[in-house]
Amino acid sequence: MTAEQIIFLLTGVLVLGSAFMVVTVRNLLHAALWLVASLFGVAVLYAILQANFLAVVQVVIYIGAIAILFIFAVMLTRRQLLESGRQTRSSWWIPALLGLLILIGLVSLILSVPGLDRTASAMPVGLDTVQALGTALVSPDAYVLPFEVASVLMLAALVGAVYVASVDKK
Amino acid sequence: MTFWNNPINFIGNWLTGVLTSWHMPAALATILLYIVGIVVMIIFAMTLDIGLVWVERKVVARFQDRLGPNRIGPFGLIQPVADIIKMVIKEDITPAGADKIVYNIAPVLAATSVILLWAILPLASTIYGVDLNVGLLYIVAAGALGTLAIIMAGWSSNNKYALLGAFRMVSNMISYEIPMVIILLVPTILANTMSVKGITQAQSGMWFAILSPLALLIFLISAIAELGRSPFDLNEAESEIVAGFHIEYTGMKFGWFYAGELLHAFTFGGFMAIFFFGGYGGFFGLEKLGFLTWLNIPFVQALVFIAKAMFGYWVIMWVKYSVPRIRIDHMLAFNWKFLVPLSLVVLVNTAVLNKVLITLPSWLYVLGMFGSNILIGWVTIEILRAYGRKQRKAGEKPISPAQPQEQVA
Amino acid sequence: MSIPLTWYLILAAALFCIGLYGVLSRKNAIAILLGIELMLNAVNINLVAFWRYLNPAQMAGQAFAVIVFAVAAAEVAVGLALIISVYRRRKTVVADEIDLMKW
Amino acid sequence: MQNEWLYIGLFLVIGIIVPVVPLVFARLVAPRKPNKIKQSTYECGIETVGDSWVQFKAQYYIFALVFLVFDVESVFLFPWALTLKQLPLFVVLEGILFIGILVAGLVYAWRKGMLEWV
Repeated sequence: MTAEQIIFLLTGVLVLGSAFMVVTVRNLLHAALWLVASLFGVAVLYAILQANFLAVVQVVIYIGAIAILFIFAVMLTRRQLLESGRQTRSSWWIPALLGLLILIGLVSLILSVPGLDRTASAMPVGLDTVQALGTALVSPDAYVLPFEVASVLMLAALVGAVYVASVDKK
Repeated sequence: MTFWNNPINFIGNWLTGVLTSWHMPAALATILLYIVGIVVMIIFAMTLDIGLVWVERKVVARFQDRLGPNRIGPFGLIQPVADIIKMVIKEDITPAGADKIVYNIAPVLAATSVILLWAILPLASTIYGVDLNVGLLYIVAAGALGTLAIIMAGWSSNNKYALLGAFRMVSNMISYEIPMVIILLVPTILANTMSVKGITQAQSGMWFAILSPLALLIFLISAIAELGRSPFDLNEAESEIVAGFHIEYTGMKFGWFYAGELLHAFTFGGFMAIFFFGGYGGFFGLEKLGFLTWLNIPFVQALVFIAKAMFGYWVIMWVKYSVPRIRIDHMLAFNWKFLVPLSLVVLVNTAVLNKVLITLPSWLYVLGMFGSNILIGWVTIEILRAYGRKQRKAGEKPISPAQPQEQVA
Repeated sequence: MSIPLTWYLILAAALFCIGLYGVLSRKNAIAILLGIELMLNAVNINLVAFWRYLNPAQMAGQAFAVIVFAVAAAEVAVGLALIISVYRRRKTVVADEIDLMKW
Repeated sequence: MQNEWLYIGLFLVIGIIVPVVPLVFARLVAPRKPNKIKQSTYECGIETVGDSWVQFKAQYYIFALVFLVFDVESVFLFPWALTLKQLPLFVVLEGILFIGILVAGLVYAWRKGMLEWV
């Protein structure tokens, strides 16, 4: 077992363990903080995969913005939080069973497809992935349309969210 | 290669030689070398931090016409050491009802988020931790961890002032992060790289402060806001919410928030030097002259860098101790209605002009970039002046006593 | 690069299933959104892993991961805005009690 | 794995250890005599009224929301900024279109009065 595999396994334990805490802890603020830990682990995975830009963006967007938004929302709706009753449905075992079944199905599917146990080839020398990503995102024969549509999507999200969340002026 | 022109490699090669002669595997030797380098870097940062406590107290004393610490050691130089001893041996109080784990993680995270910045800070052309090709975003990412630390501290203290302070601080930090990120695009465009070292090298002939003075100004303002320093220090407004998010922290835990803030301020001074004043270099080509080649020695470069960073830090202190605190509505309005649109204009201006003017002779290019910035600044001031005139005119209207004025909050 | 691709895929599958469990079992609407974030991240791990293991010079995987970031951000912004709006009117964040659309 | 990320990972680990060490040391040498008064919530000496969950303005959330959208968009501009030098002028125009859509959102929020602190 190489050092890289050990780091991967540790990160995997961090990601999955934190994710498990996210869906099980009672205190919602703790759930949000566990989400941060889990997403940080995903950023480490991106770093191992040499996707530098995505690793950093994962921290900037998920931890710096989305997690903060979650924490704000938890605090604004906190009364519910104080009721320390059950946070899960009474029939929680059905989704648990469903999740387990899907997991077993997916894993057996992954293991049955030939060629997926490959290891990665070395990165092409001299490839600046950030620059290549930028080129892919702006060249017309690549992903310029999704890029601009993402902008429109964000505009729609902003308009919609601001409209919905705006304080009623009575 | 000698010790003087590449100290890190020199020591690294020597240490690797020693370690491999002890039959240590090469990979382990590399990791050990990294750890040694990191420890040296962090110890340097921490020593600097202790020095900054003294600098901050001395400078604020001069601004306020006092002497500052002057009893312990010559010029009070030992004062920060005494401060640290005091903080360590103080009783550490955890408030009742605090969320203990989150409460204890927060100060560590706050300090770590600042220390992490030093991983990519190039002190000289050969003295730096790592040259990341996404360096600029790495800075923003480390800032995100700092934001999280503040909200954790405020929430876990079980104190309404702490929570309010944290909310103010976080809304302050996230708001001013937008002009900061947008303006970081300007050095990216000008240097055509996101690596911090690459940006430094791109300024060997011309500082970006001259190519885009407005970007420098916006960066300075948003850096001050990001630090939560006056005039954006609503988070600790003593008269309203006592001390902000770290009100319940005592002893060394408070010490880390304080030390983290000082080191953060200095580090932002350093980043200002890197993005706009050429970092460790930027001598306008003077270093190529025969009698000035000593400017290329790494230790001289490191001194130059620290001097520039200290200048940035001093400007931040100057603002802090001269400008009064502003109101939260003013603060947010200033950001969203002024800084964000202005930074977008500067960004578009840089993107277009850098593309159009790059073919011209270099003096025309510099003149065009500088001139366009001055023009934008002038237009902005004119708009503000017209707006102010309108406001004043609206305010001058005589108030008839019959009409009850609406409550002005 | 000594990690087999299957490891990433299994990790992503497990993350997805944990997220799914969270979405289906939680009562609180905000917690449901937390589960959706986990599921979106599982998808992103797969995208980036395939980018790295198939052809790193072809940026499709990363480009789509970027789009997923945007979608996740939009989803969180609107979703949380809806929850807060509902909370303000009905004083609840329990998903089952939010039945305005029920006829 | 690249060595630079290994370096940053080690930096993170040591960067966590360094702040923890003085805290552990303080735990060993500092006195610990907690009592009820000492541990009570500090509000300048006045007894605390109510719990610490005071009502927040929803306005904080609106600003966080606008921030989220702008943060995501401006981060996406970084890959674009790196391509300007290599690619022709219309790439700049694409970026300006992207920024223009962003500005439309800002203008909407502004006109809607969402940027006011009411």
